[in-house]
Amino acid sequence: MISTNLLALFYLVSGVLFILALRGLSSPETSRQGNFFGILGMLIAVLVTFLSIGNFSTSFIYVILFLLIGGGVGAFIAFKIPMTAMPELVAGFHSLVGLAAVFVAISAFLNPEAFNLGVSGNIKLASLIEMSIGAAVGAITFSGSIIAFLKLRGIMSGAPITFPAQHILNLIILISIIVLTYFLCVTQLPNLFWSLIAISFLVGILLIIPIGGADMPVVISMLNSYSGWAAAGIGFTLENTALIITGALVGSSGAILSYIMCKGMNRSFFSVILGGFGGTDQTTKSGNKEQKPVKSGNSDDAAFLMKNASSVIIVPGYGMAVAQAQHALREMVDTLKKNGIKVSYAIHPVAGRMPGHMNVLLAEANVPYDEVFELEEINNDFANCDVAYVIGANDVTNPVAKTDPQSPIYGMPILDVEKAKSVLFVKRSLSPGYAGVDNDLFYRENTLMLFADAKKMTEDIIKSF
Amino acid sequence: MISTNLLALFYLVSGVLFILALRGLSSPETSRQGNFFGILGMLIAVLVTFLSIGNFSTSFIYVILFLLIGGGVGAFIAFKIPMTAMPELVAGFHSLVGLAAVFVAISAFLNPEAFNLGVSGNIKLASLIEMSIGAAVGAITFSGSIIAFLKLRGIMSGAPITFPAQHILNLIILISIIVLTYFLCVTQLPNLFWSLIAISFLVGILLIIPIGGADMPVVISMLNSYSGWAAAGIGFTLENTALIITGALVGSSGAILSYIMCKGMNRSFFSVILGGFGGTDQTTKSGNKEQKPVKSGNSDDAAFLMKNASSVIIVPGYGMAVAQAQHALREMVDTLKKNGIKVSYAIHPVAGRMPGHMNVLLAEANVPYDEVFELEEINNDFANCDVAYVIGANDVTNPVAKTDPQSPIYGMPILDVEKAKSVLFVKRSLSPGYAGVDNDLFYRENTLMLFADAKKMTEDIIKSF
Amino acid sequence: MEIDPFVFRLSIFILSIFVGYYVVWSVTPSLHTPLMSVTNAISSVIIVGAIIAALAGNNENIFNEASIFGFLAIILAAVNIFGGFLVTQRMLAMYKKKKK
Amino acid sequence: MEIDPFVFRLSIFILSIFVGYYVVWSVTPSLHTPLMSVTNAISSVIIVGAIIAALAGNNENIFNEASIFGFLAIILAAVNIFGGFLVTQRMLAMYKKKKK
Ligand SMILES: NC(=O)c1ccc[n+]([C@@H]2O[C@H](COP(=O)([O-])OP(=O)(O)OC[C@H]3O[C@@H](n4cnc5c(N)ncnc54)[C@H](OP(=O)(O)O)[C@@H]3O)[C@@H](O)[C@H]2O)c1
Ligand SMILES: NC(=O)c1ccc[n+]([C@@H]2O[C@H](COP(=O)([O-])OP(=O)(O)OC[C@H]3O[C@@H](n4cnc5c(N)ncnc54)[C@H](OP(=O)(O)O)[C@@H]3O)[C@@H](O)[C@H]2O)c1
Repeated sequence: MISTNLLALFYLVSGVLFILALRGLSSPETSRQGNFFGILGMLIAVLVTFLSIGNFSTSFIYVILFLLIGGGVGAFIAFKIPMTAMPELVAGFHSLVGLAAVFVAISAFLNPEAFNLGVSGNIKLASLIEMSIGAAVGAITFSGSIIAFLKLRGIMSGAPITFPAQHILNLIILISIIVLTYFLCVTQLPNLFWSLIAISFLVGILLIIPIGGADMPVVISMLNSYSGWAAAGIGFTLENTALIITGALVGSSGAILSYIMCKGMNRSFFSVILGGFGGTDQTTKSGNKEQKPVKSGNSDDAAFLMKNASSVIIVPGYGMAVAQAQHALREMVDTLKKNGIKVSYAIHPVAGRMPGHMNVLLAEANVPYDEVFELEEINNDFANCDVAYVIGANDVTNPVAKTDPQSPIYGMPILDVEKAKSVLFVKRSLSPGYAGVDNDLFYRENTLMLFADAKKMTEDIIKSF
Repeated sequence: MISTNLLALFYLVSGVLFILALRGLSSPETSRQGNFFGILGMLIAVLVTFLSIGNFSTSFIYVILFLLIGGGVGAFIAFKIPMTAMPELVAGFHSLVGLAAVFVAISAFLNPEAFNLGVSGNIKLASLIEMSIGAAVGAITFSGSIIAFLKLRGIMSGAPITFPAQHILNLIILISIIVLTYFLCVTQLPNLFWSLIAISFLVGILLIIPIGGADMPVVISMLNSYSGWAAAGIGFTLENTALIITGALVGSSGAILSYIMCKGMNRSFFSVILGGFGGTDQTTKSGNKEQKPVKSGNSDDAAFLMKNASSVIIVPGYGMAVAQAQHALREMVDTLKKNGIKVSYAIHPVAGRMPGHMNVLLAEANVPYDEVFELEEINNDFANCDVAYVIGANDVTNPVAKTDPQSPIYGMPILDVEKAKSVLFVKRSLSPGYAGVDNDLFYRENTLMLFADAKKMTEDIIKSF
Repeated sequence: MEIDPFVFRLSIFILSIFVGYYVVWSVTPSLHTPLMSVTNAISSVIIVGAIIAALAGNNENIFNEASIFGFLAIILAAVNIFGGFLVTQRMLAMYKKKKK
Repeated sequence: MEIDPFVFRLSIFILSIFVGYYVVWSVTPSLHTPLMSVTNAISSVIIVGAIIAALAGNNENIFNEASIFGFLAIILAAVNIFGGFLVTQRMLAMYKKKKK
């Protein structure tokens, strides 16, 4: 057994360790230590919870058992998952947190005595409200993340599913949630609680299906933020400092990451928070420009250009992730370096489909992180470089973002590959990227298109060298 | 009257407003709004304290009266003080906070009932300890800041005052403080409390007199940090959230500023925290180099050089503050600009005698802050500039910091004025600066020494233009 | 006379939001993906509630109506904890400096 | 059973240190002098204690042994509050952008 004060102190310690875990991520050197702090914080939180209950009965064995089962599944997934599947993984894990929050809220509703929240049928009002919020947001997070997962995994079509009166339906549901919560607080009827959860599940689905598959990363981050606030809410119910601190951390983290993504894509933060966006995939404005002449080449041409270059900048994008070309790319760069060519990587803040996506893939391929540069660090270097090797990237290089105020990506900062002496574009066709905007660069004098799968082309270039 | 919970909430609000006050200082644009938040926070804290007592008796009139007297004095000082006297002002204000903390602790000791800390002679142990710490640190802050103030103001000699067995004496005093506190907690005798405060005053004096006058800024910042922790301690005694938050803010702020100063001067943080440093003023290693040839000139030479320049970088230092040359300097720059010359200002992190010293003086002279650059921002530009006008700066330009590992300033980042086509040095003699190290630049080919008072010389240059 | 603990928790919450804001902004962009997975892992500290719920049953009836949800929540949270921290570890282990 | 308020205050203190650390590091170096004067001003929130001390006296004896220290502390803190905020205001008013 452990005193309430000591327990609270330990929860504070694990909250602080979680802060240190995120703090560690401020640089790759300290990040592993940070992750260790996070694990330590979790360990402390779980251990002191055991001690605080002190009821080491048969149930305890089951707790350990289920912990190990879940842990085993988690560990298995963590070791098996390919790096390219990180967006889905995060979405999937996310839905689990949401569902766990719902379960905890249900359990607290059914057995409030265990949590010191009053007795069944007469739960403290504040706790009941916190609990309802926790359950509702948890349920929304769950079903929303499931949809996001299905869309990202390709099990469900990425196309936005819209139907008439969508917004009116959402409004009606929102009102009914508030009414339900009100009556729940007054009557404490279990059926109202169940209905609340059921409707929240529905809301999660309805909010996410109209959003296009490619917008899912923003959605995930947003749900992440929501779930943080829900966790904090449950932290208030359980009077647990670790949960309150964590909730705020996760809430901020999700909000900031979605802000960064929105800024990188030049979308308004509010349109994201309110939901119901997407459909950009349909606005593909291609077709009318296809007739313009395009210079295209093969791996020999590319190898020739690079052989004569003294500096090359690699610009990876979503296509590299799709083609899993990162390892081939690293090998190509090794070859270039052996030939005395200076090579660096330029990463746009929203290259790929999730923040830091490209960095993780390059790291997987053993690219040292001090060869990888952010937009602001490297953008001036394009003017002095001989070849920009754009592999599966498109939108993040599109100069229209600077020139055409009508364009959906207008105002987004871009990588100035156009300033390089020659630009090599590896992609499979002339079709546009995520934003559905045609890229003027394809038709420029100093551009050579390399139509192929990113991995295949890169491997061919190595052979041609 | 106001409920305890509401009171606690309001103190939280003022704590948050104080955080926002510091947050505002992250850029000049938001800084005024930040200061407003700070004032608001203070107003709320004072008002709710009044309301919480609710005893609007005759004493209340005196409270208002004394508040206005103090406020009037403060406002008077704030409006009259010249910007060059900021270091002394901060030291002086600082001593007041320290003394106020001592008085509050004394009052709480004499009348613990008013603060809910038990009854006289039987004060709660935790409160007594917190109170003693608050009083002791407050007293140290008071007497230490007074010494710092006297040294900075020139009322007391800036030379470090040392005497034998200094460190042993300090050790004995430290032990006696701990013993005193222990017996105070056991017996609660008022005389022990008084002795504790008296000894702490002594410690403040003894800690600071051995430190050279020029090191006072680090000392002030350090005392600032100490006083923050003391405020937090009293916050625990008074169970006041606003004080706890503020204490932590002030504590961090002082610690970080002294860290920045130490790093800028390449001194170890620990040698500062432990005290007893200084005496660098004595190690003036001049004399043996005086014989080297020096090119010196007058205002006409300087004006000629600048007229033919296309870009000039101004490097202000402590001498500019001493000479109050900032207004003349701005006028000179206006003249240069009228002649189509590009001018910018380069500020070293420890130029002058306190952090941000130069920036405040330049701002006073109406220099727009977007013409003023930090070391990292501008250091590469010296290579492309025609004239570096070094006005009253010395150490911050001394290349010995890069070349001689024996030098006391070795490792400190410096402004690369040596890379400019010509360097103009405005100072009164060849004597070294704060660090007491001779400056090799004075004897270089492309250096022209302008021996004069900084203000006088600058005005003369304007006339010669 | 005593301050309601809720006020303290609110203070902790508000200060944590400030900390969260700053600490997340200071995360380097190249580690944003590990950030997503590690926040996922730490948000599973909700397992604390799951454990309390699961152990609230009595010995005769380990799996009662309420505790069964606790056990389910334990499994879900455990997947996240182990999965989240391990996958983060795996990612972070890949970030290497240039060998010289 | 109830948590000691001290534990909460400790949490608040520790979180505030984190906030202080980040908020001060994010202050631009050119505003370090105003930072020093404004921290000085806000640390005078100790006036809260001074007011309590001063008003603790009774009507017959306004200036008793304890309250007199409270009144003195009020004067000192008030000098700092007004002085600190006003001098900061004065300095900040001088930071101007280039007129274009
Ligand atoms: N990073 C984030 O956090 C985030 C989040 C949400 C949205 N976004 C958005 O995602 C976009 C990212 O820009 P981006 O330049 O990286 O990608 P992009 O603009 O979406 O372009 C990717 C390109 O890769 C090509 N590609 C696809 N599969 C390929 C393969 N197997 N081999 C070779 N090429 C292949 C595609 O062209 P082909 O079909 O012709 O091959 C496509 O044009 C931005 O618009 C951004 O706003 C990013
Ligand atoms: N900024 C901070 O926070 C801080 C804090 C503590 C210590 N410090 C230390 O202070 C130093 C600052 O460097 P600095 O380059 O600004 O100053 P410095 O190295 O101390 O040099 C100042 C120079 O100004 C000249 N001077 C003095 N009065 C003058 C007048 N009326 N007219 C013209 N020149 C005059 C002096 O030479 P003459 O006597 O020949 O005229 C002196 O060499 C560094 O060593 C730093 O470590 C700074």
